[in-house]
Amino acid sequence: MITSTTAGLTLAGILFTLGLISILIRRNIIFMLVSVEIMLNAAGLAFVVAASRWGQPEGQVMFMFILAMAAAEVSVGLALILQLYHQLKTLDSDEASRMRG
Amino acid sequence: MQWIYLIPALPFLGALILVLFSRAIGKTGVSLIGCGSVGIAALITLIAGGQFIGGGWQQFTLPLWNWLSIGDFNIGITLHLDALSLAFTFVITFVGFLIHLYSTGYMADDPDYARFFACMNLFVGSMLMLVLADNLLLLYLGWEGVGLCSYLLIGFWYKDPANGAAARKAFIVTRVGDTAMAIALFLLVQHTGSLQLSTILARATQLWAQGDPTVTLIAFLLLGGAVGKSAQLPLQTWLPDAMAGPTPVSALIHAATMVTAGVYLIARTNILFILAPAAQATVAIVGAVTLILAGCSAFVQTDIKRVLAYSTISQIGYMFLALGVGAWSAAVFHFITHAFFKALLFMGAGAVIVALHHEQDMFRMGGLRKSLPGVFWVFLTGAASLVAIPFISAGFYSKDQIVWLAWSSANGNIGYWLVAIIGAFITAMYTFRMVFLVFFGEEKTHVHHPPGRSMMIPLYILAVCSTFAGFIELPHTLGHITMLSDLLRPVLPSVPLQFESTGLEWVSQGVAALLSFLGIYIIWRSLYIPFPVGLKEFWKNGWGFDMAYDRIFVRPFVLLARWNRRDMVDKLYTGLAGLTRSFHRAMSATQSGVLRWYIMGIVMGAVLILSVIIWRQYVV
Amino acid sequence: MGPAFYIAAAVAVISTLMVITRYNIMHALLYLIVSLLSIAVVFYLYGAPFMAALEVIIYAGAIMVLIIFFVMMLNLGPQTAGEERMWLQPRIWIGPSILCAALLLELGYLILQPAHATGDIHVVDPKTVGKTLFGPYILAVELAGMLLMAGIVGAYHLGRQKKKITHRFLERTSS
Amino acid sequence: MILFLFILILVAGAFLAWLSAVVNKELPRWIALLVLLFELTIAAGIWWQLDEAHRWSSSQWLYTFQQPWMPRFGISFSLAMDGLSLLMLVLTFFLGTLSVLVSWNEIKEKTGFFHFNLLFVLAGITGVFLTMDLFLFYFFWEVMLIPMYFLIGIWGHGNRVYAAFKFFIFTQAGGLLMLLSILGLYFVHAHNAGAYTFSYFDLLNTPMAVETGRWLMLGFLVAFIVKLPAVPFHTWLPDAHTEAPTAGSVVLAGLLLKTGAYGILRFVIPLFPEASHYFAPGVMLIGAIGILYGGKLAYAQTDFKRLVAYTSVSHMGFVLLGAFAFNALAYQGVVMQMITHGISTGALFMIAGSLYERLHTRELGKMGGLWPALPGMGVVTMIFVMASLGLPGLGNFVAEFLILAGSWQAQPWITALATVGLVIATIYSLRIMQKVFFGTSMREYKLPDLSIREGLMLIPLIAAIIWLGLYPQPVIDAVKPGIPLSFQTTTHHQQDVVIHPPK
Repeated sequence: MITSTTAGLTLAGILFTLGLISILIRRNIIFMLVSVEIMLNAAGLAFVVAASRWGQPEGQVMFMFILAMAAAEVSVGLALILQLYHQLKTLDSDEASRMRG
Repeated sequence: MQWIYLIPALPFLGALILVLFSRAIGKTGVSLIGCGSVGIAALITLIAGGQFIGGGWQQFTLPLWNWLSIGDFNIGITLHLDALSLAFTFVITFVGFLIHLYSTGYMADDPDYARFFACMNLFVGSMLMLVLADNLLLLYLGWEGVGLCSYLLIGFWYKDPANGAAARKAFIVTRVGDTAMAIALFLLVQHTGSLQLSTILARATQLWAQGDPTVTLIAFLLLGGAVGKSAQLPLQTWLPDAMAGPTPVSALIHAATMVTAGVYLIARTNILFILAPAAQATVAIVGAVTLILAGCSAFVQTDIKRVLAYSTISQIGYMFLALGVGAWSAAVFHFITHAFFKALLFMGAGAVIVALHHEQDMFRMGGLRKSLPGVFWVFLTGAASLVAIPFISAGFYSKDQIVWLAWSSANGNIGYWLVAIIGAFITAMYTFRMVFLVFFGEEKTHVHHPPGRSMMIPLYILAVCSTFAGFIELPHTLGHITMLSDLLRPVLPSVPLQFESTGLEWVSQGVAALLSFLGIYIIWRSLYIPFPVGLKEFWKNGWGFDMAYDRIFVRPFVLLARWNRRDMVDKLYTGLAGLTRSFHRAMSATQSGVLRWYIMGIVMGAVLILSVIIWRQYVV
Repeated sequence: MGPAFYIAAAVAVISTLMVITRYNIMHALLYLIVSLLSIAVVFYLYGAPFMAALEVIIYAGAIMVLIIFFVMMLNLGPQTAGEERMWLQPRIWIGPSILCAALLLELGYLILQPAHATGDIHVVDPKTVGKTLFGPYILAVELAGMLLMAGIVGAYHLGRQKKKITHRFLERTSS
Repeated sequence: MILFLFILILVAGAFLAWLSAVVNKELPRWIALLVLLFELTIAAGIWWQLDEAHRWSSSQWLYTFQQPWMPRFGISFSLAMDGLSLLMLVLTFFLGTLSVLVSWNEIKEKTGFFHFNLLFVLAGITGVFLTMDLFLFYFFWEVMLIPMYFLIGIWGHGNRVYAAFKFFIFTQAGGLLMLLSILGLYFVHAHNAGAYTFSYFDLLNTPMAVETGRWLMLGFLVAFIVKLPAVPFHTWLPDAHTEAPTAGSVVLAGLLLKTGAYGILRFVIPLFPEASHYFAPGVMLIGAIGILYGGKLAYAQTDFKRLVAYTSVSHMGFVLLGAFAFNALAYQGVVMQMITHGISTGALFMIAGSLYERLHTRELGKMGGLWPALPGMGVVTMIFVMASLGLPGLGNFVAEFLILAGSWQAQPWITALATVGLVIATIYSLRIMQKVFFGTSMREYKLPDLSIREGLMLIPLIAAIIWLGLYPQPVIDAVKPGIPLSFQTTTHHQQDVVIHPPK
């Protein structure tokens, strides 16, 4: 059952899960951003594996879009973190929460 | 005869004028209209009665207008005059007029003079409607109308909450009986398709055999209405409390007229009761039991008006006994004489009460024979009639007819006779206990203002009536005059007798008279009969009926009402709203702003969805 | 799959594990670069050399460097690592880890269904990718361009150091 | 066309009243009063000439009006009037006129918007009573809801917003169930008869499965029962009545509740005869329970308006009892009850409003001994209290008697239960008199007795209630042609009045 496709997808799944765990357990915003990067990368991996499974270019195209998005996201995200850090003097995401349900 | 509609219309008109223009016409005007309307009605009744009897009419029906007409169900505002309603109309207007006249003196100082006469006039009008009604629905209108007036007049002095309570009690208790009567009306509509008395009575004999369950049920329900209005067992409790009203009210409503409406109802629907022997026997038993119970209670009262109230219950018990044994005209006869002498007694008591500045306790009276001789003599006449002193009192003739027929009629038996005789004995005791307490002995309270002329004239007239009214119907043993029963024959069937014996009738009358005298003698010897105190208290409180009803009905109802004031059903909806709100709170609690919880939610959702997919696609 | 894949995969997983367990953010970022590089190898093995190159250049090269510079700019010292250590208690991470493990299990179960049995690797050369990208997906490319533009503008706007921009509400709480 | 004008004039009057407030704050009152008096005159005029109208109109319908509205869906602007609708219209305009009068001094703010809402509610009610298209019916049903919500929510007393919401949610929930049923009926009819139509006349004899009919009927029934209201859906009523301004209470008690009763008579029973018969005993039982439960709760209340509100629950139980007895007596009784209850309860609410104006309280515990100060109002109150306990000679008695006599023939035991309600009615009604007018007063009141305006309001009501009690025949005759044929099953013998000649 372990074919190249399933192996690649499994790897993507593992990486994705690891990213997920990280984002769940971290309070530092930078770490959360990094975790998002891990997860995005894992998703990209899944696309690439799928592209190679079908021999179609769409998967890789999608990876490129993810890449572009990740770049934009990181730049905006880092700017936001910078602001946050300037205002709160901390990187704790829970500190940033002003909502009380 | 076409203008008999004026008989009820005049009092109604009087009431309307008194309500609307009482300020404009002044006190004299109020007296004039209040008494005048009833007086003219009495006059018209006399003329109409003369024409009716002289013209040999059996009945006269006057349709005024159509009340309800739905398909085949027609009810008109229609007046119906026959011998029975004529007798009642006469008593109502005549005694009513005298009591109105008396009231002008009795109520002279009351600030609500006009309201009093308005209610009294309304009462007379409703009562006349009751007895002149051609159908049961119109009768019911009068029936409830008199109930309303009774309520208004018992609670006339509204400032005291006790009076209000007594008034409400009277209305509500009679209303319980009325409800039974209403159901009887529904049954009659269902089975005969009509409420017109002549139609019902004509159709009843075709529809039902003797003892048919339906007609028995109807008769029982009508009896329920009758016992409510006539203060018979088990709905008698309201009448003693009703004495909270002004004395003329007690005389008119709670002695002479309204409380006998039950008698009228049963006499009017006699055919139904004849068809239902069980119900008729119950009427007799109710009457018999009531007359003894009320007599005992009357014996131990201290309030003069309460004595008379229990006495009234007891006397109506006699009438019910008469109805129960089928002595229809005897009941009507006793109604007439009772109306005279009991109104007389009440108004005499009222004169005493006013003279003593609203003192009602008999033990604080005494020795009034000298200071109020006129009142004493008329009161004595009334008492004699109530006790049925032989030959010279009207009560003798009417009561002894009942006593005798309780035994000799086809439905009667010696047991009824015994009860009636014992009742006569008790009557003598309590009546003369009252007379002796009030008029003999030492004077305990000083007389303030002796009654004026307007109060005394009606008393004299009634004294004459309660002496001589008995001569319209004399027993076999004494001349055998049957004016009243002849008049009533077309309406009320004559009594079927199980035996006829002049000798035994003599014995019956003799025993009754002897027992009466014996009772007077005993009470003359000693005013205090050594009964156990507990028994006296028990009797005084009306055999515990009030307490029992209070425990069984009133308190649970009030408790239930108080307990559920906020309406439990609403809890259902507020509960639903509360549930929604708490759900909403739970949901908004998740909107906490803690980012990781949101992600956690996403993950949980993902796990859940994937589980479902796996479950649906691969496992099952 | 050949051993190259397994080695690369193992490196990727281990280095990612290291990323998520490090207290020091610099270390974590360096491990992440390792992870990204190993994934670039995996890309290559899956017949996507161009993607592998992009992974190295853009991800490991540009994005990571950006973050590293950022961290350096903020000058996060040892106290940040200490905070991390304090925050990363087992009672914090054990629940999410179990949950994510469950998710992984389910994913794995779905991936390993027999329906996916065929597994040859088809090489898709960059030319095809380029043709597709500027063929049917031209609109998406434009959109991606706009997204990047927005990113640049946004980053510039947000990252600008204004004189006194503290919100009065925050000011009060901090003082 | 005249039917359309009834609604149009009200709507136009509503907008005019709103706009005229800009000119003068008193102007809206006069506009509303004139509009309603005009409509009342027309409606009463039609009633007056009813015999003539019936002569040249062979069916039960006096007037009809039909315009296609959305023909694609089978929706038309279809109005029709028979005796029942006519009586309801007369009642609507009568009580509407009085509710303008009653708020003459009470409403001082936003008079324009108030009268706009009042007239709009009345327009909605008029529409409900006239419309013969189920879609249009639902439309008007909702139209009367929203202005009422404003009337309670803006001009009400203390807890008004809560009351307004409760009122809105209850009736809206019921209304949505009715909408479901209307749509259900629409599609069932389309399926079985092949035509998409909302027309009442077309839907009348829709063939449908027994089960379907029962479910659809329940949807209608719930909406009407909530509005009526019957136990256990009555809890919105006390709150709404208590918090509403006097005019709002009058319109609510006098008219809005009647739309529920009207709906049952007009839609539930004719549309679903089989289901109605099937559910009749249960519904009658609910009615009887409502009579007793409402009465008991009325007795327990300490707030005058709340007490009167619960008496409405009790009295509307009679409507439910009578409507499902399926005979002419009960049907006539139900119509009578609708009218007389509107009059008597409306009057009691007006009295409560007048007392509130004088004493600034509705608590019965704070009243007492008012008779010397307010004898005129005492007499008036006495009359309506007696009406509410069903004293013969007043309209309510005729209604209750007919209902009970009719329902006795259908369900004796349930009717016997309901008859006990007469005793409870006595208990709570007398309590009103005792608590308000009798007893001793806590302080010496120097209060003005009935003003001319109040006299103008109350005297017509007294006249009406006595007239209906002694000569209800015009009402009965007006309703008669509309009674379903299956109801007229009284098979009793003809009777005649005989004047016996002298011997």
